[in-house]
Amino acid sequence: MKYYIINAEGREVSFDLSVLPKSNSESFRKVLVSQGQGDEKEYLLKNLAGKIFVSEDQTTWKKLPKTKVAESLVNINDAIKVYRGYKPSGLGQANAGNLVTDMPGKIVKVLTSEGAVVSEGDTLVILEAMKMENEIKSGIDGVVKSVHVEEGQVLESGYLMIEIEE
Amino acid sequence: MKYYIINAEGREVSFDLSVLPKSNSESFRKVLVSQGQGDEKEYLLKNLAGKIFVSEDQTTWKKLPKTKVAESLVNINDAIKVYRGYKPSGLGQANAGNLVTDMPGKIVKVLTSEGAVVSEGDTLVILEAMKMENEIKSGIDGVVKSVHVEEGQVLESGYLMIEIEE
Amino acid sequence: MSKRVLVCNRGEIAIRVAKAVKELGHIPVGFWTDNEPNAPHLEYCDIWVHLPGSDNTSTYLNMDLILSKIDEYKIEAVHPGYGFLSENTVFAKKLEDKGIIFIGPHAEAIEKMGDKAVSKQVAKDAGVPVVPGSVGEVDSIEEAKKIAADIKYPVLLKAVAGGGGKGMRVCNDDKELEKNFEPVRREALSSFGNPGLLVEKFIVNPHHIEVQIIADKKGNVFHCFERECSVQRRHQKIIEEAPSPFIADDEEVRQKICETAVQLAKEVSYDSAGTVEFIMGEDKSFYFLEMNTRIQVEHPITEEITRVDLVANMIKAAFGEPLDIKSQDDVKILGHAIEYRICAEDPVTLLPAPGKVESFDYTFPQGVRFDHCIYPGFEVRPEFDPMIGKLIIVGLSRDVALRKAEVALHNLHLDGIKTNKALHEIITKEENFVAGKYSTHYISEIKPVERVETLKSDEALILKALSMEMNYMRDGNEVLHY
Amino acid sequence: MSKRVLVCNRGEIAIRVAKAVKELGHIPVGFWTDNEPNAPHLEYCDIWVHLPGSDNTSTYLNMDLILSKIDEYKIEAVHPGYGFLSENTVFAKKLEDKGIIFIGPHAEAIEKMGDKAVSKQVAKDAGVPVVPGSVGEVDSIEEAKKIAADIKYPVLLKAVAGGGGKGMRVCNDDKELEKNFEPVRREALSSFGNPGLLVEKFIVNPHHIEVQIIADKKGNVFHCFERECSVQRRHQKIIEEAPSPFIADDEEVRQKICETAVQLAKEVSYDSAGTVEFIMGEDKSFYFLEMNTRIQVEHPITEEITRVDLVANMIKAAFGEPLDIKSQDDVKILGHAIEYRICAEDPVTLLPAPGKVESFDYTFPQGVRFDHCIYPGFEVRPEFDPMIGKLIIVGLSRDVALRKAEVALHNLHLDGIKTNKALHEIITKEENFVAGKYSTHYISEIKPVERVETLKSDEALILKALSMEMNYMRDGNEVLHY
Repeated sequence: MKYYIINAEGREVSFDLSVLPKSNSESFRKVLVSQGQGDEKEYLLKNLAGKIFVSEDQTTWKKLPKTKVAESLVNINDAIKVYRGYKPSGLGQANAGNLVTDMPGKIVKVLTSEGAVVSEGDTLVILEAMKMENEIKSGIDGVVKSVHVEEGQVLESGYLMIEIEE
Repeated sequence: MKYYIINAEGREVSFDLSVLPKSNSESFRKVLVSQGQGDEKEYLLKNLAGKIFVSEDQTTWKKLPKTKVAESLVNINDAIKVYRGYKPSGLGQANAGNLVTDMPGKIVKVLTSEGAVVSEGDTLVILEAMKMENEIKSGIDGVVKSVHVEEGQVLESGYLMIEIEE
Repeated sequence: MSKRVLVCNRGEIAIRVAKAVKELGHIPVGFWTDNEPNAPHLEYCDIWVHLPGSDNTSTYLNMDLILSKIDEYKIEAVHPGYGFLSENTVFAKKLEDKGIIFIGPHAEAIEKMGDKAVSKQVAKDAGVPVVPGSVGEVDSIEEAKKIAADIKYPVLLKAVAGGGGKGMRVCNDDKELEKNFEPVRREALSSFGNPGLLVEKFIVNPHHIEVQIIADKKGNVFHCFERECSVQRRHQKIIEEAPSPFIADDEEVRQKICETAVQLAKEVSYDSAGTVEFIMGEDKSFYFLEMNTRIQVEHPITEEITRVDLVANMIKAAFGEPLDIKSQDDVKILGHAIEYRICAEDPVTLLPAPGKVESFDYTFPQGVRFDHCIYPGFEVRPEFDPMIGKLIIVGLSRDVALRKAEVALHNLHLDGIKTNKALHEIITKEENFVAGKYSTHYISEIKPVERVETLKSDEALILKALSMEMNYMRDGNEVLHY
Repeated sequence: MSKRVLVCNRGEIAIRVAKAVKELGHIPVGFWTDNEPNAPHLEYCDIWVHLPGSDNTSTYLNMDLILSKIDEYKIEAVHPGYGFLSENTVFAKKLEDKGIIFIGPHAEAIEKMGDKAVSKQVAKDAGVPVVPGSVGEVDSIEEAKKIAADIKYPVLLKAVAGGGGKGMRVCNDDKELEKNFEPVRREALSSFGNPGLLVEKFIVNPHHIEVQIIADKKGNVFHCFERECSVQRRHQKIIEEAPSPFIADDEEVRQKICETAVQLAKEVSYDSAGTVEFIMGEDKSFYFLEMNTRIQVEHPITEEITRVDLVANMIKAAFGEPLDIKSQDDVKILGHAIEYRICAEDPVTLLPAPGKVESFDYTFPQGVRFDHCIYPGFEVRPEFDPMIGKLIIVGLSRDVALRKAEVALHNLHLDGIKTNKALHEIITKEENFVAGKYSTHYISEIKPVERVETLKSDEALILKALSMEMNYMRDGNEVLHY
């Protein structure tokens, strides 16, 4: 799972995060984090009583703040955007031409395709979330540059579904 | 959403539960419960500070125990099985011929179809859960009576995927 | 038999009051407003009543609306908490007229003591020393200047109906008095629905010491000793402790100030929980400041050192039931308690900082009580008080309490909003505070927070991501999808 | 400077100890075992050490393995909690030899007092009245019968190394003595790793009253007054209170029993927290029963009425630091505390009932402390003590405490496992308990729980389903899917 983190000052950290399969004998998860070749680090993560703990040596553990907010983490004086999986263009400021999920959901229908000419207000995607079908409309007139979703796909928040160029 | 509840003594309660769309002005969810024609009742449900409250008159509220266990609810001296959506044959005792999800997941592949002759140990479904692909195998030799899942489908626990007849 | 008791407030105090209502076998009724549909105090209430509107004037300060709800929902008693309508005589009277029990003192006591101008006169008549200043309300800047000239600058300009530091300003000369007069009037009006102002002598390097009173309807008036509330910023208390480290073991002064408070309360046949506030000079001479005719934010530290449940007893008093205390001898001090007000504010600018709590967690040592209204997802709204929690630490001695406080503060984690936690941590280690040597000017004397360590390293960011990843795994393990 | 302190236990006491270790600025080290990889006490520990194995004999009772881990992880001090190795002289000695601090009394004190046979002799020598019975260990049924014949039936058969009611049985005649001898031996061996047994006179309608001791290495020995532990079932305490409603305001007896305890502790130059247990007849005459040379399950009620942090002071004593208490006068009683042991047991059969906690929630009144190790998903294992939490209620008086207790118990919700909550609720309303009139036979006298209301109505089932539905909605709102 590729991660992109952009903080308020626009500084970007990107890394690869892979959760290793859990063997029954282990009560924790092993996670590999790579910020580029050679630079790979293993973390051990454990969920204990609904709280999350991290360790590098399986002995010394510290609790991680359990953030419940999906697409954005806000520190005491530092706002951060986190994207999982697909790296959106426009980074932090997903604009009217970038259709980003603002809640987790499942793609019911994709009503457009790359190259299609769309105008503001056109429904391009139907996203099922909270048991309701939400029509995701284009914010601008333009041409569909790319479609990153397919029907049946389950998405997290902050996931860029469609990019439109004016 | 159809519900089937079978308690330890085998007594079964089944009802239709439909969550009405939430209007922005409301901070709670309206749920209709029907145990058969005429007998319909509206409940109001509210999630407050991660706890769940129920009301019938929007004034008097009481807290519901927040059960985290998906397919089975165990009361202080009463074991209950709950099925959502699809009613499995075999009710409580799903047997080796009934492939029931024991964890939530997403169908990656369906490797069989109705009428197919299968033998014990054949992998019939690949279910992705916990980021791992799980091979769901037949527990008996027999003929596939019905397939209730399709690829890409996201399932809860206790969901009957495939029924096999000996 | 159980009564419907309206908890006419929100936030942590509404939770505290609802707990007491339930403890006494009654039915807590709570309000929710459009700007706070998920008000956490509802969890402790059996009946939820909607107050339409998103600003306090149209909700928690909207007397007529509240009175109509009281009729509609057959409320039998009302606890006002603090702030809002807690010291509003009109409200108390209207309830009295309806035959509804107001959980507070009788209206006349509020009128006399809740009103600073009148209470000062009552104190004078009772022979209780008071700070020189205006006898009644000051209606014009001219009058204010005349009084200031009499009692000499610096003077304190404050709202008649005020309390908790809101609607207060120190003025060192006519110019400052002119500059502040109108703003304070406006603040008084918006915060308390009453623009009346007072002018009084401002005492240098004072201690704010207050005495807790609990009284019933049969003429029993008891004190629960004093609280030291001198750690203030802009006249807003931020740390309180009991007993006072300034009075320390001077039992003579302790007895004198506590008995003075009881005497004053008896003067108005006080019949509920209340607080008599004094200003104490460095020679331990004290002047009556005002009386708060309501439960106070800092009541828990008194509860912790005396074990007297003030809120429960306040309710029992209102219902004409006997108090848990039978005689003054039942009230003893054991241990030392400190309260830290946890406020959503910018640690650098020190201004209120609304926001949404994204993560909330703590691991406290034994001996910590946390009265709060926080949960992950809780929204701190600009319309409401930024004070969202009170961390109360109690130990056998002040040293023990400080030992526990340091660890408790360190292990309180609030993410998503800015808080004054760092300020509390600095104060808890600051030598003068540790020595118990501070006046109300303490905060302006010690170094404020300059910068709070921020989420800088890549590692820190990665760990955040790991935390999220783990969340998905956990929830994914429990959740059913549609 | 901070030391690595091994919390050599699990469950609620491991959490309590780890809190104290952190409070004092040290580093808590915790164990986890294969049968409890998600041990909740780890949350309070900075260092987690794996003890392979799934039964206590190969883990928490495995001295050699634990000693090797102590070396491997450079542990500097060990707190044993209660049970397991907490009163094992060999363990204490081995630590002493390694130069590792054992947070408990010096080995000789454990040997003398931890061993019931020897302690009885020590008491006799010190002029402390004791219950007639065997002077030393009873190795054979013949010897047991001989002693029984001397002191007359009924007699009590109990484990030398025992405590907390485990390994105890009343025998009314030779036949019962024969029947019980071997089983109790086995229980003693499996529970405490020591098969030694004692035989003593069984006193009718007794009160179990114990005195809390806290002492340092400089010869200071203080008492923190008494606890009434007469609400027992099968010699297992289930409700304790402090002070004793039986001693009540008989200060003479209170002083006498407390001073006797101090005298005995001084006899063995006791230097830690410990408890001297007495059996008190209805004429308030008392006999020394045994001394527990460890922290006890019920220590919180003493902490709540005296504000003395027993666990923290126990650690300070072991480190040779001064106690929070400077003189006996620093220890005073304020208020009344009651502890309810929340156990995973069948409310009807009263047998331990392991299981998985599926939902856990509470809304307590002010004045409640809950020491527990419960979380949704927590598994109560048959290998471990079914006691999973201690609900501690404190109020200004016993009446106030009972008022709060009733509401607290009612609002404690544990689903998925069977608990003794219903039993506690019945007792809290039972007239003799309310009146404070009960002996150790109380439980066998009152009506036990016959049936606990079960999830019957369709509506109840439907509400469960609604709760689930709502969970999915909520989590669906937060969770990201893969």
